[in-house]
Amino acid sequence: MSATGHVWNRRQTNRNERLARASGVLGNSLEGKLLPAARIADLLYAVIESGDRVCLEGNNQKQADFLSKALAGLDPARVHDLHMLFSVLALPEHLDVFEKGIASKLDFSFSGPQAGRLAKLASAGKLNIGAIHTYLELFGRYFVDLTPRVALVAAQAADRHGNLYTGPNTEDTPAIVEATTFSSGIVIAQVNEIVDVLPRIDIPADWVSFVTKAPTPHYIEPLFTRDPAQISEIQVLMAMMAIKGIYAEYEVQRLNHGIGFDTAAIELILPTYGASLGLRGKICKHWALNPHPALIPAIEAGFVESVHSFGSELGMEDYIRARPDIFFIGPDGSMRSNRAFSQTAGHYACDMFIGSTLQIDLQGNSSTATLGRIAGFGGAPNMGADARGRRHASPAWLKAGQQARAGKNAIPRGQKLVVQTVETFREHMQPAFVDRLDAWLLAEQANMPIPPVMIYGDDVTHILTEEGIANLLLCRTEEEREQAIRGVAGYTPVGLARDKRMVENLRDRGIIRRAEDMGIDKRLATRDLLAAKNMKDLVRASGGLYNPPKRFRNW
Amino acid sequence: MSWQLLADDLFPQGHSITEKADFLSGTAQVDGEVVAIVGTTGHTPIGIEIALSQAQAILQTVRDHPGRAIVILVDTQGQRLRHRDEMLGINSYMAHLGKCIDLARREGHKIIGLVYDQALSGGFITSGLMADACYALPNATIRVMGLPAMARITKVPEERLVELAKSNPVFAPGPENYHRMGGVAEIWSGDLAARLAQALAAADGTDRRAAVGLQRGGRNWSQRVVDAVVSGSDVQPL
Amino acid sequence: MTSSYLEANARERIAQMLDAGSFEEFLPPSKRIVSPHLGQLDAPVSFDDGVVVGRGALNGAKVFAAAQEGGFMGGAVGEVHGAKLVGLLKRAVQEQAEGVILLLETGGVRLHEANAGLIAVSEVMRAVLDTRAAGIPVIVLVGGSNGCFGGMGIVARCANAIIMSEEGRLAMSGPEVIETANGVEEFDSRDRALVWRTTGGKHRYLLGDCHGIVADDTAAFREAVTQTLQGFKNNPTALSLQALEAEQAMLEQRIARFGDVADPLEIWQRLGIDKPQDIAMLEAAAFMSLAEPHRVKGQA
Amino acid sequence: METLNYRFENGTRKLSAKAELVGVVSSGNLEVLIESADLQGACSIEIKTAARGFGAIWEAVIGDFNKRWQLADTRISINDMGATPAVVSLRLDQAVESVVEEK
Repeated sequence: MSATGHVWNRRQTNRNERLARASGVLGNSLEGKLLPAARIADLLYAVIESGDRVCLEGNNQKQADFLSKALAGLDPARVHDLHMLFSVLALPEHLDVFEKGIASKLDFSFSGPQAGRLAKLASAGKLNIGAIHTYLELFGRYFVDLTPRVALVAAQAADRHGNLYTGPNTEDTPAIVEATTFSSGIVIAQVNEIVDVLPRIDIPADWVSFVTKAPTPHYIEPLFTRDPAQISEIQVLMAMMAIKGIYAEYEVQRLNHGIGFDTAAIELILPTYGASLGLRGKICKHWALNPHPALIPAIEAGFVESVHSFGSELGMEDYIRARPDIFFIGPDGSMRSNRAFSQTAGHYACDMFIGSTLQIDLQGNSSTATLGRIAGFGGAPNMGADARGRRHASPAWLKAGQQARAGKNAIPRGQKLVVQTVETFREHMQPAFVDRLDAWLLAEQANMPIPPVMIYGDDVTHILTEEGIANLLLCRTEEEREQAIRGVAGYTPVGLARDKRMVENLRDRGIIRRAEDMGIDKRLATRDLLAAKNMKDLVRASGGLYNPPKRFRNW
Repeated sequence: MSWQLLADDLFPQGHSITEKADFLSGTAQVDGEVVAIVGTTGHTPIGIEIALSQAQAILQTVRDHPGRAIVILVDTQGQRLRHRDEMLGINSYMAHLGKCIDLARREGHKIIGLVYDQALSGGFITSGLMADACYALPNATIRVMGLPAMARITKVPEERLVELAKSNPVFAPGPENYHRMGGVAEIWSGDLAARLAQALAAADGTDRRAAVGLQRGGRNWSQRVVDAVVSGSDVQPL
Repeated sequence: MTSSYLEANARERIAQMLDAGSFEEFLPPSKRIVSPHLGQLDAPVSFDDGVVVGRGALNGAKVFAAAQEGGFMGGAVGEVHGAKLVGLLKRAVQEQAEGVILLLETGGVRLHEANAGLIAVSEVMRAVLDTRAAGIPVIVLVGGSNGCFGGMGIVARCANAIIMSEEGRLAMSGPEVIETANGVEEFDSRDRALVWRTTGGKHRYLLGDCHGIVADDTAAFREAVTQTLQGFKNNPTALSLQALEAEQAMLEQRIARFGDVADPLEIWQRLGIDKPQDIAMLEAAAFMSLAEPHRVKGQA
Repeated sequence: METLNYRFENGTRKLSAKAELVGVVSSGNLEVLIESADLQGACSIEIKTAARGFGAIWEAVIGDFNKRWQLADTRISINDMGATPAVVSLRLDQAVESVVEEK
């Protein structure tokens, strides 16, 4: 006890009480930190207190699915009002805890697969959303004001001491465990197997409180696998414009790609179209990227020098292992990913982000929010935002900065290239360009303080559609910016309402560029340009090392 | 309806049909002649075994009893929907049955099909529909898919389908629709034995279903399109 | 233009299969012989009703050919579509073609005109056998992304020979239909590896239901068709009691040998293939030579 | 289904005599049948589309198409299954390129 009489170790004491309850209840069935899966509910009752902040590890890839089910199976009379923290709210059980009254508050980053149900539960008053974050923002808050009391995480394997091996899908585990352990919290890990000797240690045992072997291996979602067979000739044309009109123009060497087919098309024509323009060694050398199978041909063609990953991708394990110069590999030979570091790399160390979206407004704000779905952000806003804290220069960064600042009385500074690539209409003739984002309505509907914008218009530097590229860096007035956007918005109502004279003027000034302005022959935009046209071609390109998940095969 | 009752009506001069695991085979007397009987019962799904049993019976008739007429009795819920059947190539078993019937026809056997209960899609295609002519009893069920299921898949409201089915026989279940389209030669009632005898007398090896469909107004395009392709001319107006 | 058979559409396939410029289409799109039934159900029509039929040359030989368009209603057979196939086969007989080539890609009967489709498929079946009886070989090609299913899977097996790519599938009921009827445990339609080893070209070849596997390449298909047609020169094409008894024996033996097997991999193992799991990744030529000593050889 | 008709007079470019079909009536796609026809120098376009209510967009797409090519005595017939304007424009151009006479 200190001189002032203040107690300074309440959290430690509380942690010890929880651990004592656990050992009391579990007794002999606890072997060190290992407990049988059948006793998981007893453990959770012992170490979780009502009102706790509980971080449940849901990632883009691996899921602590056994612990999710266990938590959702608790009696709300005994455990309630939990405040749940998720990077990715992916499984039905993640929402069951709210529906059953076990949890009541939610902070998260991304909820793609559960977006519809989340919106329903929110409007039914079953949960309060604190905020929707980006990954880095949420991780940051784990160390400030959203520190978990209990973390439920997943790993590939543990040894008998409780050391964890995450395998290539390390993802968010280090960030979550570090925040929890070093604030006197409790960390429970589900693992696929208990072994005598781990291939490597990703999380040391003294950061882990309990380990259990789940009855079935944790679920992994192959989120970044795009079957080249589904890429359209329009997407090939847009990929050609991206490479010739942006990558080559700015000599983009360090970059991040979004998840969609548009960017997969770019990856797949690097070895064909990109090479024909003499761009090998000049563009696309360093990546912050999940190991996209679609990148294999570009890696094999010698375009790529390094890839650091947020998480791994199912089926890429052997290929990654055989390309240790490209990927970040542990001494054991398997990859280590880390979402926090890769997001940092994407934000500060990359010169370009290119990704797709669902809606863009006249200011260039883009959003994936649609009515009745609260989908969150994930990592795109961190990648797709100028890093105002960046201080190192590169040709691409400098050129973008010069274009933005030319003619203004401003000190020299660079800017990140943030490219939105969209077809003017999505499926079912939904226009990608709108006067007002659905995000506004969603904000009203779900009582959000601000509309959920994925990438703010003032961060967007280029908009690429099948009609051409609008370079917003070169626009000098709000009006020019709006007409530049309309000028690539095709036959959407926004595009049809363009001022034709002004758009032609923007084209003369190179602010809007059509395929023909870039010297691109549209007739060459066929699927024949794709270095791999189907999944099997990707396997071939990998020398048989890539092993796609069953659902992506047609052999 | 039970095949035994049917057989009594159909073959008053006697028969020796036996049932083994829903497979029917044997002989019967029609107008003093012996005819071979092959068929199925119990709404059985047509899997690889029963397709092969039927084929075997037909081949045996061709080999051992040249010229003997064959009557195929149809009652099936359709092809068997199992992974094992697909793995072993159920389409080959079905095709084999169809080819055996076709061989019999070319070897001079008259072949009559009779849908006495159910005939659903794939189970029907290589049996009754491969005969010289196929007949049906008035209460028989013939269809590819029921209207509720069709409404779900085509997203056309069921009421609309019911309405359309009144004038167009092309998708709705029922022997009358197949009759109008030429797929069923006649719907039998009354003295079944006499009907069968007439059918056997009339049977020949020419596929006239498209022409009959045109004649009856239930399938107006098929024959005209065939003729146009064969003759290299335009499709003739109705 | 793409060389991939899978990616080409029906018109491109038929153009690349035959001697350049030799194809003459019967009832071409400009005749607008569309389905009279689809409009009634507010469904779109196609000017060729999803099948291209006509006459052309293959290395100078007079052949008749049809190609189903898998993109239009899954290549399904309706009244007009079926009648075009029947007409083609009849005309091939009338003009004494040297062969008929059917490029099939279809889910079977078109639901919107199901009764007409069902009858039409049986008419096509009989017309195929009439063509064979007239001494004209009928060759079926299967290599489109929709495979060859339903009644047309039966029609395919009424032809003299079937040539497939490993991407091609030949079966009766689609995996989704089986899963819907009998559950995901019966057939997991999302397990595409299982779908392909159950219905795909390689399995069909090993079992004796298909007569050649080629790479997914229109030139490879053309070459295989050329060779197959050569093989039928001066050889019988019609059904015979002897051939059907041999097929009966083959199909009986198939059940006896493999009737208790749950997964095609086990069938391949029983056929004497050492590492059946490696079959999936083999390219066409390597697969053909590995399969040769083990496969069942069928013909009827 | 919805049917739309357009006609542009006084075209300048004629087709070679044959008819061509490009594209396929599949989801998000369309077929374009292009034929020469005696239309007193006009180009007529008939569209049957499964996506109702997009007449204004079709009009703009077809208008731009006409400006690009200025076809004379040409009959174009389209069966559409919800193709986007980008795909429509691409198919129309492919159709013309397959039959247009060299200048």
